[in-house]
Amino acid sequence: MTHFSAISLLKNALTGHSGWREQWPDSEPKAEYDVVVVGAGGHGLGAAYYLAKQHGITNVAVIDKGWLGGGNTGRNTTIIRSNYLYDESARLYDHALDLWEGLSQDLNYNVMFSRRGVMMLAHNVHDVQSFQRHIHANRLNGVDNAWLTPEEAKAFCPPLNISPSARYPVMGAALQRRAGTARHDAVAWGYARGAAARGVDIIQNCPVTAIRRGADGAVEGVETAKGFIRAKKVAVSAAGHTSVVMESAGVRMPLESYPLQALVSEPVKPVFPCVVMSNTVHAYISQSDKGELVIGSGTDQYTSYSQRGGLNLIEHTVAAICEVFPIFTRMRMLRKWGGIVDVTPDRSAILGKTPVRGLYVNCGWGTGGFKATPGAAHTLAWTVAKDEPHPINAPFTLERFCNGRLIDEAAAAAVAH
Amino acid sequence: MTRFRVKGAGRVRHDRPVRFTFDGRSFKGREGDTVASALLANGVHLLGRSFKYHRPRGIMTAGSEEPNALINTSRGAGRAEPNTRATVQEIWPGLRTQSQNKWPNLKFDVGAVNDRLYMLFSAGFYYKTFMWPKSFWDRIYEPVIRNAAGLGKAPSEPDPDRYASRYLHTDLLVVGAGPAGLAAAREAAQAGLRVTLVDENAEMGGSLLSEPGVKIDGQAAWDWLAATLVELEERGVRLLCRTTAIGYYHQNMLGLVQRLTDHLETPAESAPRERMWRVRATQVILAQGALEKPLVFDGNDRPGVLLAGAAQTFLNRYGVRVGARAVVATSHDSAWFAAFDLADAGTKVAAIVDTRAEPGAALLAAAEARGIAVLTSHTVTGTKGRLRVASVRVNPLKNGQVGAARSLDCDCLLISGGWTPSLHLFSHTKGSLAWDEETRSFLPDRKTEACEIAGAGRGLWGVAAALEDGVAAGRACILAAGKEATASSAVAVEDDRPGSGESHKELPSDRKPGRARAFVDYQNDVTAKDIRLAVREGMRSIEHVKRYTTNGMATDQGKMSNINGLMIAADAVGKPPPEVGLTTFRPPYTPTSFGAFAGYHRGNHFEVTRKTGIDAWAEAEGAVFEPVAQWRRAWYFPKDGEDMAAAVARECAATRGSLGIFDASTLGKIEVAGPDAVTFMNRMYTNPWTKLAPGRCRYGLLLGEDGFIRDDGVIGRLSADRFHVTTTTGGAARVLNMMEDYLQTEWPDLKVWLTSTTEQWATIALNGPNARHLLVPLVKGLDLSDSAFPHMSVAECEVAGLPARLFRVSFSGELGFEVNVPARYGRQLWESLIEAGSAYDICPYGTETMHVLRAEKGFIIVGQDTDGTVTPDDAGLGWAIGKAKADFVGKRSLARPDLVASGRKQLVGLLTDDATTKLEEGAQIVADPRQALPMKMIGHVTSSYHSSALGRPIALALIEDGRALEGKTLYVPMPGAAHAATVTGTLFYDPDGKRLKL
Amino acid sequence: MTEISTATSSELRIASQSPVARFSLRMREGDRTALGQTLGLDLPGTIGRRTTAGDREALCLGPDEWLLLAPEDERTAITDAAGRVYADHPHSLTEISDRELTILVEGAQAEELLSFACPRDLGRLEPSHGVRTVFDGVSVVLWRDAADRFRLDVWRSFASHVRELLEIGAEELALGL
Amino acid sequence: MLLIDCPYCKESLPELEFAYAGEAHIARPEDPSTLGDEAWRDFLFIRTNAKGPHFERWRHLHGCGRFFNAVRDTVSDRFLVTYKAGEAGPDLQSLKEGGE
Ligand SMILES: Cc1cc2nc3c(=O)[nH]c(=O)nc-3n(C[C@H](O)[C@H](O)[C@H](O)COP(=O)(O)OP(=O)(O)OC[C@H]3O[C@@H](n4cnc5c(N)ncnc54)[C@H](O)[C@@H]3O)c2cc1C
Ligand SMILES: NC(=O)c1ccc[n+]([C@@H]2O[C@H](COP(=O)([O-])OP(=O)(O)OC[C@H]3O[C@@H](n4cnc5c(N)ncnc54)[C@H](O)[C@@H]3O)[C@@H](O)[C@H]2O)c1
Ligand SMILES: Cc1cc2nc3c(=O)[nH]c(=O)nc-3n(C[C@H](O)[C@H](O)[C@H](O)COP(=O)(O)O)c2cc1C
Ligand SMILES: [Zn+2]
Repeated sequence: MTHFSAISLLKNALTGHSGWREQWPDSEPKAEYDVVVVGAGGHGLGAAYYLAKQHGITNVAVIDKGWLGGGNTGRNTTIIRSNYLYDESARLYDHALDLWEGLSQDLNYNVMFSRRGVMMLAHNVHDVQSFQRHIHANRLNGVDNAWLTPEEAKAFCPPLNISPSARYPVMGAALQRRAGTARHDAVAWGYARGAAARGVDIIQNCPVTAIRRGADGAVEGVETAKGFIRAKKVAVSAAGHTSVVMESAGVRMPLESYPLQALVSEPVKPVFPCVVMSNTVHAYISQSDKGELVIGSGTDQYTSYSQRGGLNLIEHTVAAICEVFPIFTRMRMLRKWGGIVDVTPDRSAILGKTPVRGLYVNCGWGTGGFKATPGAAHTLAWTVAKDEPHPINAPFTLERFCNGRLIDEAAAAAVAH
Repeated sequence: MTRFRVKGAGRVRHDRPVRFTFDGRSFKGREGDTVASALLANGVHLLGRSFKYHRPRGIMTAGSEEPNALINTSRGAGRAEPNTRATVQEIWPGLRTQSQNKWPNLKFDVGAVNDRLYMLFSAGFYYKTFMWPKSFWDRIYEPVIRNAAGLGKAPSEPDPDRYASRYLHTDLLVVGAGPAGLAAAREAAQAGLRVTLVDENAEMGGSLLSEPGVKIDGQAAWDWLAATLVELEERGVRLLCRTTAIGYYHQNMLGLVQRLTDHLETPAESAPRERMWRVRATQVILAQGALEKPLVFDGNDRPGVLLAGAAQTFLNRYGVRVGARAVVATSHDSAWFAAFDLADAGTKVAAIVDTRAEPGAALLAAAEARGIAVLTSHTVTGTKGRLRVASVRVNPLKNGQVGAARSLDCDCLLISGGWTPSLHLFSHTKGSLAWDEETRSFLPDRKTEACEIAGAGRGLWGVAAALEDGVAAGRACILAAGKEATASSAVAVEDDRPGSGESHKELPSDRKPGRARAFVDYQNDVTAKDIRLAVREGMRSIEHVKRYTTNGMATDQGKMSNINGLMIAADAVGKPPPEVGLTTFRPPYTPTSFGAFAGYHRGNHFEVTRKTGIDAWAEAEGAVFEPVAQWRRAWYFPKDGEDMAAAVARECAATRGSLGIFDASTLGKIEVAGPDAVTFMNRMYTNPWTKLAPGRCRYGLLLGEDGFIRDDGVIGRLSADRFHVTTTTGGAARVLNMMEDYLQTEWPDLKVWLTSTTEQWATIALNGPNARHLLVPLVKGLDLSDSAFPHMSVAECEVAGLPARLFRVSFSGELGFEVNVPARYGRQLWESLIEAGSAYDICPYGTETMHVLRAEKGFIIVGQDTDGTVTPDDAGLGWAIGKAKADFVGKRSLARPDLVASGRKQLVGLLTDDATTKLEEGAQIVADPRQALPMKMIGHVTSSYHSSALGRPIALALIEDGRALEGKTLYVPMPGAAHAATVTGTLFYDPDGKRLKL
Repeated sequence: MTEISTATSSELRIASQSPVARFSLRMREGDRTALGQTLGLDLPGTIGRRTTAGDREALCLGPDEWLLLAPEDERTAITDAAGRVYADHPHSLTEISDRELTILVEGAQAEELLSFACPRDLGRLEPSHGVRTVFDGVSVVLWRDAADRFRLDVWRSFASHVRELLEIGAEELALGL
Repeated sequence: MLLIDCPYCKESLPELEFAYAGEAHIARPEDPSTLGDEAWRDFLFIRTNAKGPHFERWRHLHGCGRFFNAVRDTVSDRFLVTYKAGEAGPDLQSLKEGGE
């Protein structure tokens, strides 16, 4: 693996960049692996990377039905924060945030993690109460999250409209300064490059059609478009398609897949310094380093596997943006797209072991799992390697839906993303 | 001094000059010009600077696909926008335009140093560097990158313009009004279909506007066009120009955006700027035409280099010659026609350079007739000229070998790499494309919607073919609509100029490939070698190539670059183009202003604001309001200079001391009626209802099937078969929907029906020791004495002369009544009560006081003291569960292991030991404040107020095993200090409820 | 209640209708004829259809739902009549006279004006029919009395929102853009 | 925005009049108290989440108010059929042959 740096860039510039080698080989599957990861998104590639790097397990294949990073990792609005309410969540997302901060150096790949601050707007008394609850819980959990008055919020994000006569006046905001964004594609590519360099096979355009189990019920491997691949351990990180894959192993999941849309504006010079989320009006916005405004929408009302979604939702999202940032009505939408998010009943992920021996799962991130990528991948690798829960992912079990020990961030605050 | 204007040519009004400014300089154009055509008429080619290298850029195209000529347009305060395509923006007197992405000015731009260092800025360079030292990223690298990024500047003021929207239902929507679209629309209209025809241009006609020489049915093209448009009008076809179909959605739903005022000098102040049409069409015909492809060679981006088809359009449609001395470089016939038209208009065409060995004999003859030199089997390997092309470097090709170069002087270079069908909208539907080796382009294949594609969109070049195909598409739709197609006369076309050609990856060159600056995506500065580098680095999927190089991600969304990019990537990967494939097309077809999506939903119409009949009175009294769900509710009624605390303290004291009045109209109300009403209530609510006598009320608790509290409210039994259910303000719609769901799908056998009466009634709550004294004289037909009408009773009667449904209930702990009258009388009753109440210093109070009063009594607010994870027992409402009932919604879940486990959070009271500190709502509670972070939190404060009745702050909290901790001291760690507080019961005021029994 | 009217252009008139007695009638299909008889008009059996008898008018909104309009002074007459057959023909008759306000939209451009915020194909809604539909997210009962005359029953607290949108629309139509 | 055939109104109408109501044919058990925790979990939370034809419920909220069932292909989002609540679901084979 050629080391990336200003020096190597300069050297190659002089030779017309003919020296660069491929960042990951496009591998053909071997007959058998120690671990097969289904899904080459950030979570799947990350798990493979940490398996190789931290647990010395390198006989690993990451298999994707399409091109790596082409799922939600490649189509999300990249909001990264950790100011979640419950201890379990705060611990998981904060672990991820710690890893985000060193990820570019760890991967030797600039994922452009940008600590520009994520601000959540409160538009009514209920928002204020629930944000205060988050802020206090976060403080005692050692997670940064601060209350801002409307004026402070405006100072932090000048385009914000804080007029008290607004339909949804801004009554204040919760700001996590350490939070921010990262370059979505680079996360997948960086993990892929790092994993491949350590011997992991990355197999693209190869749908996993079924998970095969032996007579004793344990996992034997995966059926794929390129034939059967033997493996005693299979980890599924297939996001929107997880329930389809798990079904083939006889495990029915508490998941539903919904279309979620996002859009970008034409690129403009820096005008939006941070990330702003408003769950009450359903608007999520930041400005990418390339200059376009990146805007997230809500899910469509019906389940779907088509990466589309309706016009009516986008209309509402854009109206919400114009309501909160009236200077943007003359900005133009450049492109909009959809992804398929897998949603659990309590809006928290399912992460770790399953009732089937040798089968592990990392799913249910719904509209908010990009931020968790390093943390979830890191702890899943541990669980796969040791076949036991990591203290941080232990609460995110399937059992909770049976015993009722839910981690209901949504119910507690109606906070998405 | 518009040197390049051709007298009498084009469709602009030569007799109507129009003045506008570009970068502060005033220019003269003609009515009908775009900014681009007007500037070209003035010999201006340099319009902007590129994204990454800040290279000088000019006008490439004559349409909405323009990648380079992006300008800032403005008509004054709040009415300015970046990245407007100069080729689309029509000029009007006073229009101000500016170039972008340059400093200090367009001619001399410091950013252009990037161009010298271009070797460093290879594809994806930023992924490879800016990582060391780590700390530099936030403070230096990223700010620098961000400031370099972006093109224009975002608007800085709110937009005063309005935006509009409509729904439209039509039998047939035709997108594109070129020959194919026009023919299709006419055919269908003749058969009596409701037809809508849209085109993004300022006028209908498409390529016909650039092909005046063609004759259709004996008429000159433009006469035929005019006649056809008249016929369409007469046949009731809805014609929308300046209207772009932006997206093609499920089941033939298309979004159209119509530009209404950007081309007008003085639009009416209230005129909408744009309109979103949400069209539902039974059938759709896509006649979007084709886009011309550039050739990829070193220096193909210099101002003065433009597409041949664009030059033809500027000449024939706008009467503008793009230069005085032209060289034409092409691999397709169509550019020859452009050359001929220009030559005929007086431009010296120095040479036609064609990569093909044998262009048609007819073409060669026509060139010779005009004395145009022709270089066949030639490639283009470079251009010169600082801010405008001055010469072009060409080389002969002999059996794959690039021969010696020669240079041709010129002031404009017309290029054409052939054409590619516009299938963007078709692709939105997930229709599949098939590669056509003959035209070397993708053509529509499998359809997923009821649509036809016609004309150049199907790779049919030429007017005749387009017309014919349009007719055919029209007829197909007529048949599909079950109508009779009239025998259509075949259209005769003369002087048609269809063409053919070959297509290329980057053109062969004799120069070092590593040094070539052959642009594929002009706006994003993506070169052929960037694409090859991406492939070399393992980006073998076209989607990876796109994201790594950003090819096709600029504001033209690949209209210029997709196919050329694909050709080069395919070559680098070593696969045929169809196996590499295209990236996904997504809406919108062209960049579309946010306002068009927002439509009317701005300001106070962003969403409805629901108001009660008494709201206006409260507003007049100076009430402060709070948004609750869709409603706005009076929060408190400050008197001269009072702050919230003072007002609330006064309102509380007045109510407990004598009499308070409260507008409770927003409470949800549902009438449950029918023989099975009581059975239904027993199944829905936790409480038992069978024994509740008519005329009596009961507090009802509603759970979700998961066992957690969803809603609550007082429920009155009006008769054996009829209940008056109240819900929370925010819960009204949800509860009714939930009830209907169970009733319709689980218990369809029950004879009971639900009717929302939330807005049938205005509800006014009277609370306080004098409530009865006030009411007695006003009430007819009901004995209000405690014995006759005890707490938790309901009855029909007359109040202040109005028909009323009177409840005796209390959410304050005081003697309380809730008067329901038909909504139209709400304000009238309110005023009568205020008037009669003056004897008791009646005090109007808002939601905040209501919250304090109920908290003093330990009554919960669903959503504040509960959060979707709280069971009845957690909330101390175990008593509300009908123990004898076999089942009710949520009962089974209450038996799940975690819901019966110890350590659940229970609702308790919390009193700060210093008796002065008011805890913050949401504050967390710990047993040991001295522990290190992360602390073990055992609960949080759900409600906290200053209680004037108790003269101290009170709080409710959810705490693990809280009820067992009563009397214990816990801590609320806040920045600075941890407050000690004692756990208590939730009933702070009048524990034995004497005041209710007055 | 006097009628507040905005004549926005020769093409359009938007007005508020004075109140009437309005009931929501719910029952099983089997009891339709019987209730029709007691109420003095045969209740339509198809969604969207209307019947009238004297000043009484009924609109079928759903398989078990009818909207009943009558002069204000016939309230008790109606409730009593229905009450008499309740035992044999169980149903729910609930007064909602004050739940909705009625907005009248009249004129050559009336259908076009409604298309500003109503996603239905109004061309398919025939005169003397009616339906419950949605107008800018607000549930409305839409009566088509004639090709160019509509009534919208809108829940009270939503009425001003709907009315304002209609007026903005009318202003826009008057501009002819 | 989808077009939906309401089996009660017998008209195909814009999605905006309808509310999605989750997977169909998950009947509430006669006597929940007899169910074990796992069976109850399945009723509460486990969903087919089918990729392809999906049995689901919609409510004609701004219309006749009825809940009804539908089979929709979750890949194309196209409705294969809608039918009244309480009616048995059609068998998919017949739909595939008939539909598309
Ligand atoms: C529009 C949108 C906006 C979002 N915004 C945010 C945000 O701001 N912040 C945030 O934290 N999160 C956000 N999310 C959520 C976030 O994107 C996801 O939670 C996260 O990226 C999931 O990563 P993943 O690797 O698990 O899944 P993916 O990246 O989706 O990877 C799953 C992979 O599995 C593959 N796969 C599926 N089935 C098979 C099969 N049978 N065989 C082989 N491979 C298979 C897929 O091809 C895919 O590549 C957003 C999501 C969307 C769609
Ligand atoms: N000489 C050649 O070799 C050659 C090659 C290609 C095309 N052509 C010409 O192309 C023409 C084909 O006729 P045609 O009718 O198929 O195409 P056309 O180009 O004449 O008309 C297409 C029209 O659709 C409009 N349009 C495209 N997308 C739109 C959208 N999303 N919304 C609104 N409007 C949109 C375009 O602006 C254009 O006006 C012929 O006249 C032919 O001469 C010639
Ligand atoms: C954070 C972010 C920024 C993006 N910026 C751009 C952009 O500047 N231009 C563009 O064409 N697409 C942009 N996209 C969208 C992608 O082109 C693409 O639509 C998205 O990854 C979904 O893939 P698909 O459309 O191929 O299905 C962006 C996507 C994301 C997630
Ligand atoms: Zn219906």
